[in-house]
Amino acid sequence: MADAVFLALTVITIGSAIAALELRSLIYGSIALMGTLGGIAGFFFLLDAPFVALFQLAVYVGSIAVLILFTVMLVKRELIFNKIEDKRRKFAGIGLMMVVMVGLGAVFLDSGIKTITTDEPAVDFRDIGTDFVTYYWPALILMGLILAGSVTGALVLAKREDVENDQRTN
Amino acid sequence: MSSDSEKPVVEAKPEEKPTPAKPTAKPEEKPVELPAFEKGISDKLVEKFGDKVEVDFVKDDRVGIKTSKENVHDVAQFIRDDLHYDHAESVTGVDYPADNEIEVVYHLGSYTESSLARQVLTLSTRAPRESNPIPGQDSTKLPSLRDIFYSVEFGEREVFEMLGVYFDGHPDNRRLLLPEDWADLPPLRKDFAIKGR
Amino acid sequence: MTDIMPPGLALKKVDERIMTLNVGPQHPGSGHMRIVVQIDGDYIVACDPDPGYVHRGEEKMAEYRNYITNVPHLERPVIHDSCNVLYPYVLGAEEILGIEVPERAKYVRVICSELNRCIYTMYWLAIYGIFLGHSTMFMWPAGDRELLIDLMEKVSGARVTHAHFIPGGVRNDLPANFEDVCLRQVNYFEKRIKEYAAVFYDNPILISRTQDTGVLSRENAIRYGTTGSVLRASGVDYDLRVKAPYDVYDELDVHTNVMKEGDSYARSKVPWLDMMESCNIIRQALQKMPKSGSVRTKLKPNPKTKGPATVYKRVESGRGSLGCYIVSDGKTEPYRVKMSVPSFRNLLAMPNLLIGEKLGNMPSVYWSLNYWPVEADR
Amino acid sequence: MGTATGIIRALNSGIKHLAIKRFTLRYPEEKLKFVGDGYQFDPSTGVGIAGLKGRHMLFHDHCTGCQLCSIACEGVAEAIAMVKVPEEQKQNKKSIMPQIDYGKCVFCGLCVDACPFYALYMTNDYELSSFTKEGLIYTPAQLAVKPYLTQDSEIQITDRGATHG
Amino acid sequence: MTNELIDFTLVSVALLGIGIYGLAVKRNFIRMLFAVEIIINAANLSLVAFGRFLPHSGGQTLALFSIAIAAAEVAVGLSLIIVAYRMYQNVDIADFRSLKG
Amino acid sequence: MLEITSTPLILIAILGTVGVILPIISIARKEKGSNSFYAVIAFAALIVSMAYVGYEFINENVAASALFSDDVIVNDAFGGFFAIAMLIVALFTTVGSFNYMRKHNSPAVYYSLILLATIGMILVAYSTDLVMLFVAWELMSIPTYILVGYMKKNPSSNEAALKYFLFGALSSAIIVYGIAISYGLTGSTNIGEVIEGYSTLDPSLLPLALLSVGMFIAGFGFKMGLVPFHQWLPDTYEGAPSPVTALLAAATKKAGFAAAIRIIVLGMVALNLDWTLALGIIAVMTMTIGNVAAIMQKNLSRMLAYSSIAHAGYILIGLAVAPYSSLGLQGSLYQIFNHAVMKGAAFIAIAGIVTTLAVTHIDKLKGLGRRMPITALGMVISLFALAGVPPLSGFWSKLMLFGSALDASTALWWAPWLAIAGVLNSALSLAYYGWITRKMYFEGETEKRVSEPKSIVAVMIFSIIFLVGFGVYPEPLLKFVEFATPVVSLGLMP
Amino acid sequence: MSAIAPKFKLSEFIKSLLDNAFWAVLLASLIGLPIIQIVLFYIEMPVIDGELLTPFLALTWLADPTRSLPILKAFMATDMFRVMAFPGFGFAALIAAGTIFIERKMLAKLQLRVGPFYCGKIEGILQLAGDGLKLISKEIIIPAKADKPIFWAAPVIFVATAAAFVALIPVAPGWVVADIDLGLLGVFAVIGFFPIITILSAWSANSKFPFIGGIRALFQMVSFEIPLILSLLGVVILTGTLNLSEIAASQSSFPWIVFLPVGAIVFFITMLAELERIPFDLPEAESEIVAGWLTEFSGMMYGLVQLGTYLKLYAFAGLFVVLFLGGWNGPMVVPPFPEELLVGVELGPLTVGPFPGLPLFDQEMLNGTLWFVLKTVGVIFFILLPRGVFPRIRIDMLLSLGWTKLIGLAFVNIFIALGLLYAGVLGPGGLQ
Amino acid sequence: MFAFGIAAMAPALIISRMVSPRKRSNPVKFLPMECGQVPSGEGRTHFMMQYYPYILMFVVFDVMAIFLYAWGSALLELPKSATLPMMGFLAIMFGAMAFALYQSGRRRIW
Repeated sequence: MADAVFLALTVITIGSAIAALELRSLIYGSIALMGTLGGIAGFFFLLDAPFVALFQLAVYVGSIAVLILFTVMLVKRELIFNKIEDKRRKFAGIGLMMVVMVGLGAVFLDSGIKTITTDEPAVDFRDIGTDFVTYYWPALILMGLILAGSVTGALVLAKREDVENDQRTN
Repeated sequence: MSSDSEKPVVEAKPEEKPTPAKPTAKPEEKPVELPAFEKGISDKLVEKFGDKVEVDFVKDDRVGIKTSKENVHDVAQFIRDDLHYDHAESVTGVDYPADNEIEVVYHLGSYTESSLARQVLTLSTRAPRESNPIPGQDSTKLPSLRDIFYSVEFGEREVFEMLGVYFDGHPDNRRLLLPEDWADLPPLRKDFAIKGR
Repeated sequence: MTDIMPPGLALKKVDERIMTLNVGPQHPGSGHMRIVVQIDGDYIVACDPDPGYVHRGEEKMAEYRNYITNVPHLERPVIHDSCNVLYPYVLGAEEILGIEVPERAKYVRVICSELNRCIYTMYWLAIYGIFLGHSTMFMWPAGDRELLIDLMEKVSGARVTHAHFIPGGVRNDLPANFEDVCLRQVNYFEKRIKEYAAVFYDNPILISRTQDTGVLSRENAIRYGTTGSVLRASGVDYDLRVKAPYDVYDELDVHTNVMKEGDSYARSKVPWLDMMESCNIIRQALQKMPKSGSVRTKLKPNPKTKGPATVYKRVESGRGSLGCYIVSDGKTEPYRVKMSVPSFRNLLAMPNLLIGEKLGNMPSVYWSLNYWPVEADR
Repeated sequence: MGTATGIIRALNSGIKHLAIKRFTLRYPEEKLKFVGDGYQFDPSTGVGIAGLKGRHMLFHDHCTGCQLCSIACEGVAEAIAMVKVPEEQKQNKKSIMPQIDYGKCVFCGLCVDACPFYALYMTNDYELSSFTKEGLIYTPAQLAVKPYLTQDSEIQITDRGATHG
Repeated sequence: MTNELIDFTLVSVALLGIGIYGLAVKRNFIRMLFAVEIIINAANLSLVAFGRFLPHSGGQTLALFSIAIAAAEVAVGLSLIIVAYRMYQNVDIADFRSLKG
Repeated sequence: MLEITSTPLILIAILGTVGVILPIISIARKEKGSNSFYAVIAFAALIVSMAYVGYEFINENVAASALFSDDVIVNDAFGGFFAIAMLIVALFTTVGSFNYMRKHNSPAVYYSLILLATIGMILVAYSTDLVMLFVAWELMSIPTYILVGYMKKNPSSNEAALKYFLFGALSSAIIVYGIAISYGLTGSTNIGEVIEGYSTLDPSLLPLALLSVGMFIAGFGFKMGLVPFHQWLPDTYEGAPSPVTALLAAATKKAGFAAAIRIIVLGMVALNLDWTLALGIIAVMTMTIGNVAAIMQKNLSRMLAYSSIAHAGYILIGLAVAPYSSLGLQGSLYQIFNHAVMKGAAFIAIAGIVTTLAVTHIDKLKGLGRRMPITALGMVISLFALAGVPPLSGFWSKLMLFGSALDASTALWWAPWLAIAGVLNSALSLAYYGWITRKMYFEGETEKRVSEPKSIVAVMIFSIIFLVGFGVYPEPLLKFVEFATPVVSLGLMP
Repeated sequence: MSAIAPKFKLSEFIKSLLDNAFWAVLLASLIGLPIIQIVLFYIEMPVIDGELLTPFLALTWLADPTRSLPILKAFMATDMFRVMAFPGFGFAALIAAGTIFIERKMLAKLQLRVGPFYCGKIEGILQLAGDGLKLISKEIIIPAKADKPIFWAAPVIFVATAAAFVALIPVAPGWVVADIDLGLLGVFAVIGFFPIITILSAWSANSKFPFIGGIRALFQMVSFEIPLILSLLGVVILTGTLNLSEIAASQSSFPWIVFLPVGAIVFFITMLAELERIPFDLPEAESEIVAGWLTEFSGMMYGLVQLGTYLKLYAFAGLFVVLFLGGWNGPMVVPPFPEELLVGVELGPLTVGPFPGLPLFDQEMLNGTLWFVLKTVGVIFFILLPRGVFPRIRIDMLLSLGWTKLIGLAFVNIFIALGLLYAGVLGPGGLQ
Repeated sequence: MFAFGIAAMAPALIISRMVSPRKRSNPVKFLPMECGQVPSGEGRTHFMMQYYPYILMFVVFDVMAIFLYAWGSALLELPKSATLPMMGFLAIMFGAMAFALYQSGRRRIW
């Protein structure tokens, strides 16, 4: 059963990843990106990491995708559908992709992890919480600093400063 | 007023007709005891402007002033600044095809002066009337009082569309009530007739 | 002709952030008018009211009818306030026709006028409630309004378009036992509207939502020539019933409600206070009214005038001072009738108040101006 | 904590109203009772008599065909037309009587005021709806019929609120 | 677990390839952001997959950190896009030509 | 368990607190506060942190280098060394921004972001766990994305930020991938355990291990500006505000080297044979391409950007030969320290020039030596130090680097070529440095002197003293570097 | 009689009915029957009374009521039943329908009017069915230039997401569709989908008012998600689990609202906002933006969105009950199953039974369901009540309320929970 | 359940589509809602920039909130000292939140 689910997830994930990049409309691209992210969450479920999976759903799909959608909607309609690319670059890109995929795939397939399976029980999600505040706690503090820095910086970036001479003065 | 049998005469000599019409229209031979306060107001105006203004009537709580279109701006200025009338209650246009004129009447009131709270000052002025009006292009024009009484803004717009009087100096002389595709005469003119009446 | 008209409702050029929104005429929150608002995000940067969707040319029609048959027409602009909207015309016509009004008729007029003021204000309040998303405040006033409509129906025989005032008095006398019924229902009505405080006027959400929105300063209120509750909410103590009493208002003790703030909340609260004041006036009038006597001077169906005259009469309606300017040329029909309606006067404040407001404040500011589109269009 | 008390007051008021009687008039089942028999006019004193301005009632034996009602209506709604009636009345030489189009009538009652012969008055009948425009036109014969009405509901004010009892 | 580690890693590699393709080909900034997100997700997938097969909780922890950091990054990146959009009315990076390079 | 008084934690506490509180202070002051107020606070925080680091060194509370602990961070001399270097650059940036950011609206956030980025860079050097390293890496990156795009009305700043952001995000994604693989192979994220894991690696997994090395090189290489990954760098350096460029060039790049030394050189020493050659090739390519491209530039920032690419190549020599020559890492660290000061000073000088004269084109620098004598002098000194002209500090580090390459020639047949390439490139670089000098001092008419910003002058004087002083008397710095240099153990070599 | 239905012809009506019937029969025979056969052959049948259930046996048993009970019971043990009927979709839809009726009648009572009255004789109880029929028979109008795939899919996905939310709510011990270990996080993940659906459907309509409404809905839901998440942390701290069933079970002695009233209040307010109910119904503020993001929906699409909304309402109310009001816990009021039914009942001369398979539901389950429904209805009452007494709030006030006051209170709640835990009042060694 | 929701609701739409009348005669009927006016301008350009900071903050603080769950669910098994790092984390986030709320409160700059 897991294999069927795995295959379905693979198709969804990779297909929607390609769609995210190739669909003409950026909105559909964003939706496809959500599909990719959701597919990854499905993989996390298969990997017995429900906490990460739900975190992925809540954070990636629930908030990052919303932010991306919102920004995409900001963009003018004609730009959403606009697509500038030349053929040569595209073929080069496909070549690069093939090289990466085949090369890395060959490396992975050649190496010893091909045979690795496990029967051990999965990690309890509470261990993650424990790790957070015991072993990794300086990283948690730094994480806080990252979030703080990014939100303050992003706000300062996004705000307008030319508003005083705008039409709002009546 | 006069009957409408003289219409061709009106067309012939529009200049002379109005000037004799005005004194005849308002006889003031009966000096019944006029209310004192209202008389004071009209006296102040006459004192300031002399024969540029003409006192139409003086009744309880009502003073009527007539003036020509050249002076209406100054008179309104005086009324606002020295007589302390601070707002216009309405702007009315009345069409007088017989005189070939359109009268515009401003009813002015005051909120700030408590003694004037009962009073309404009627300031009227007249603009020449054209039988085939092209609003904004013909000579049916009056100076706008919007810079003196802000509250006349919509009233003047209404008079503009309903009677075709263009107000010079009005910032926003657009239609207000009529539909955008209205292509008939201004409807409150007397020669715009309701069907069947 | 249209092509050489100054540009119609062409809007100014706007930049990309700004969206033009047609609020109305088919909009739950517009009434019979269109407000073209330009919004920048959540802020209104320009506002252009476009009335006229219910313009019927009442003034033009009045030029074709005699002084009596104008009565059913000229009460139409505000059918909820039909006595008050007819009142100045009737006063003016009486002066032109030279008729005296019996004393009892004046009291009946005052009672009808105050009842109509409450009826109108309740309707207004109901709409205000639904504009703010308060459905209960729609249903309660709409229901309690029935109490007064019932009274008016007993008096005049019609629920809304009473056609009750007529040059020379009122059409008919009060029905028997009316005083008791009126007193009972008005007392209950006053008790009811006092209950609105808990869910509406003292509701913290409503207060925080309407306070400090659409603030109309005292100077601007005078400058824009606003009237009625809008004016009184901005701190100007001006009520024609007190300042320039007509009929028998000078014999009654009328108290004017004035608030200083000039915001939407004050504008919405003043009519509510006025309703309580109306209840007082009705009780006084019922007490002082002559118990019997004629209510109507006899008049021909097509009366003759005394001669050319101009009359300008004002009364205090549910929305403010309502004037009627009648030019008579001596014929049986008026030469020109002009109604100076409070809604039209208050409309001028709207674009000035809405600029800079949030889009969410638009309904509350708009409706707090006591604007009645049908009346403004006439 | 003005906000909290205000919110609690509002909720309390709302819950209290769950116990108050409904004000609704269930219209087809119950109908409002009106004052008197309808609006009438006394031409001798020139004052009307209070009553509902509903559908008209025409007294054929009083109507003289003088057209005063029609003239009065001309300025208002043009709802009244004078039509020929087959019957012969001695006071009505021309045998014309008013026919009223309720599609146009505004129920102002000025026609009643205009009638000097006590021939017209208005009844309490207000249920005039019809599927056709023709059904709204009432001939003199129809106007002569006195409507049968059962209207008995009145506003009652009790401790638990007002109702249409 | 019926699936083997290699399956997940291959999916991850495929996603990595797609992401690199997107970065190389697309010139729309938002699309490039999509590509980067896809790469980050590929990395997370391989992290969790490795973590599952060890088994060890460190992989999931790092994946959590990585997702959180991606959130912060996206917030910053989209702010930058908004600034750029205000300036150029465009999101196409090929049209940003103020720097020669 | 980690001691609460260990240096990195104290640094986090000081800088992080100030960094978080600065914006809040700006709220309290209704954002009316001037630029300098916040700059002074940030300056004080940096000085205090530096004093604390120095105090720990003097008290010898610092462990010997490259101690891999059981915790995510370790208080060792290697980290301390980098902390001092980063703090110096951060001080340069803070002081240099004094005038540069004067007209900007939100100075508080600017300085707060500089402090946060500084924490990130320092913690990269201190961390002994891949997770911690990654988080610190991001803490370094994300504020710098914002800082680069901070001049919102300047299109080039924004464009620079967009490019930097894309490549930065890509690099962090690749780093995560590398971490994933190495974590999968070794079963842990702690670098100490990673070393053990690699030394006992199943041979069948070796390709994967190399893949992870490649991923790391690529990931860190993006930040270091190594050659195949350097496209973003000139654009970003040109577009970014000059003080931020100083921070980028002198500090974040060094943080990349710190991470590379921790992970690649020390962590994956067991795989040394496979990555040294790669690093060597990249080093030669980087310095050659950097220098050649720099010659062709007309824009001062851009030229220095390419020069900084070239310097990444020099530093990489030390890393490439590190397993075989103890001088290698020493030289790298020495060069890193010098380069931090030199590049920092050079970019701050540019910031001074931009704020006063608003030019960056080289042709317009004519007569700068007379118009802004101190800035020009500082600039020239740092440029010559960059080139490695003898009496200056840069000379010794380069000498050590090339020496290490020669030293390793017994084990690596290609190592001397590195030294030769380095010397040739230094000569090449002297050409364009000399050209700038000529423009500044020997061309142009007599221009009047303009007033130089005092903050810039302070930085210049400090850097002149530093470069000349340690050039003449390099002994203390050498000792410090020697103390800080981790020892690469070759015991696990096959 | 043109007034009623302009061009109504009985023959055409019958013809259309026949057409539909024909298509239904055709589809059933072409698709339905093969599906039934495939299902019968390939799905494993339960073993009942030692006999493998075959279609034939099942059909024979249907004729015997005593033997059909085991089939029913077996069916009730399947996932299909859970998803479709009891804790899942059917149950939720039933409660949603009840909610709509209660809302209308209660609001009418509060506003001194009657409410739905004529449809269904008794106080208009069939009004909802009438509305549903009306909606299903109305034309679906899709605006020109709308993004049709998204526009069509949005209502369906909205309902489906709401259904997914319903699936996480435990109704009685063991009676939950998806009993995942991290149920609470699952709730957050599901909630996160609603803003996306909203904004996408609003965008796809290509109209101004829906777009403004959609953006408002996005801001509102997104802003209140954080206080919502934070307000529930107190419960998680005290119980140490994210499984909703375990959380419900942990409140056997007293509900958490006793200790965490602040969190409960915050959660209640955020719930109102997430549900877009008055006073937080800004996305549908009809006096400002016509009907918000629902403006362009017509016919059954609108009906689906409403269904989804009420499913969501039920789910949130259920979540509140599970987290703060003790879920299914309550005194045992359901009488025990009459024993004599198990052995057979003597009805005068003849003996009926014994009925194998009885009881269908055990006593705990019935009791739990009863209490759960009672509490849920109570919560729904309090969700509906503000509609009668509050006006609509404004978007900036809403956002600042969510971001300042509610988040602050949520943190207060967290610290209360921590304090209770560390003071030893609750947690290990404490009361529970 | 999600799938069942889709499976159950799609037929409702299909049935509705089959039952309901369809008249395509009037192009005005298919115009987007614009209060009776002919639509002008683009329907999708509106962008409430004033509240953008909230959505930006959401992305960041959502992460914070769910991080707290990782800690809160394991809290019963943790030593009391383990709360301190979380408090440090929260303190940093509070600082950022204060700044962000202040910025988002100043509507005029968005």
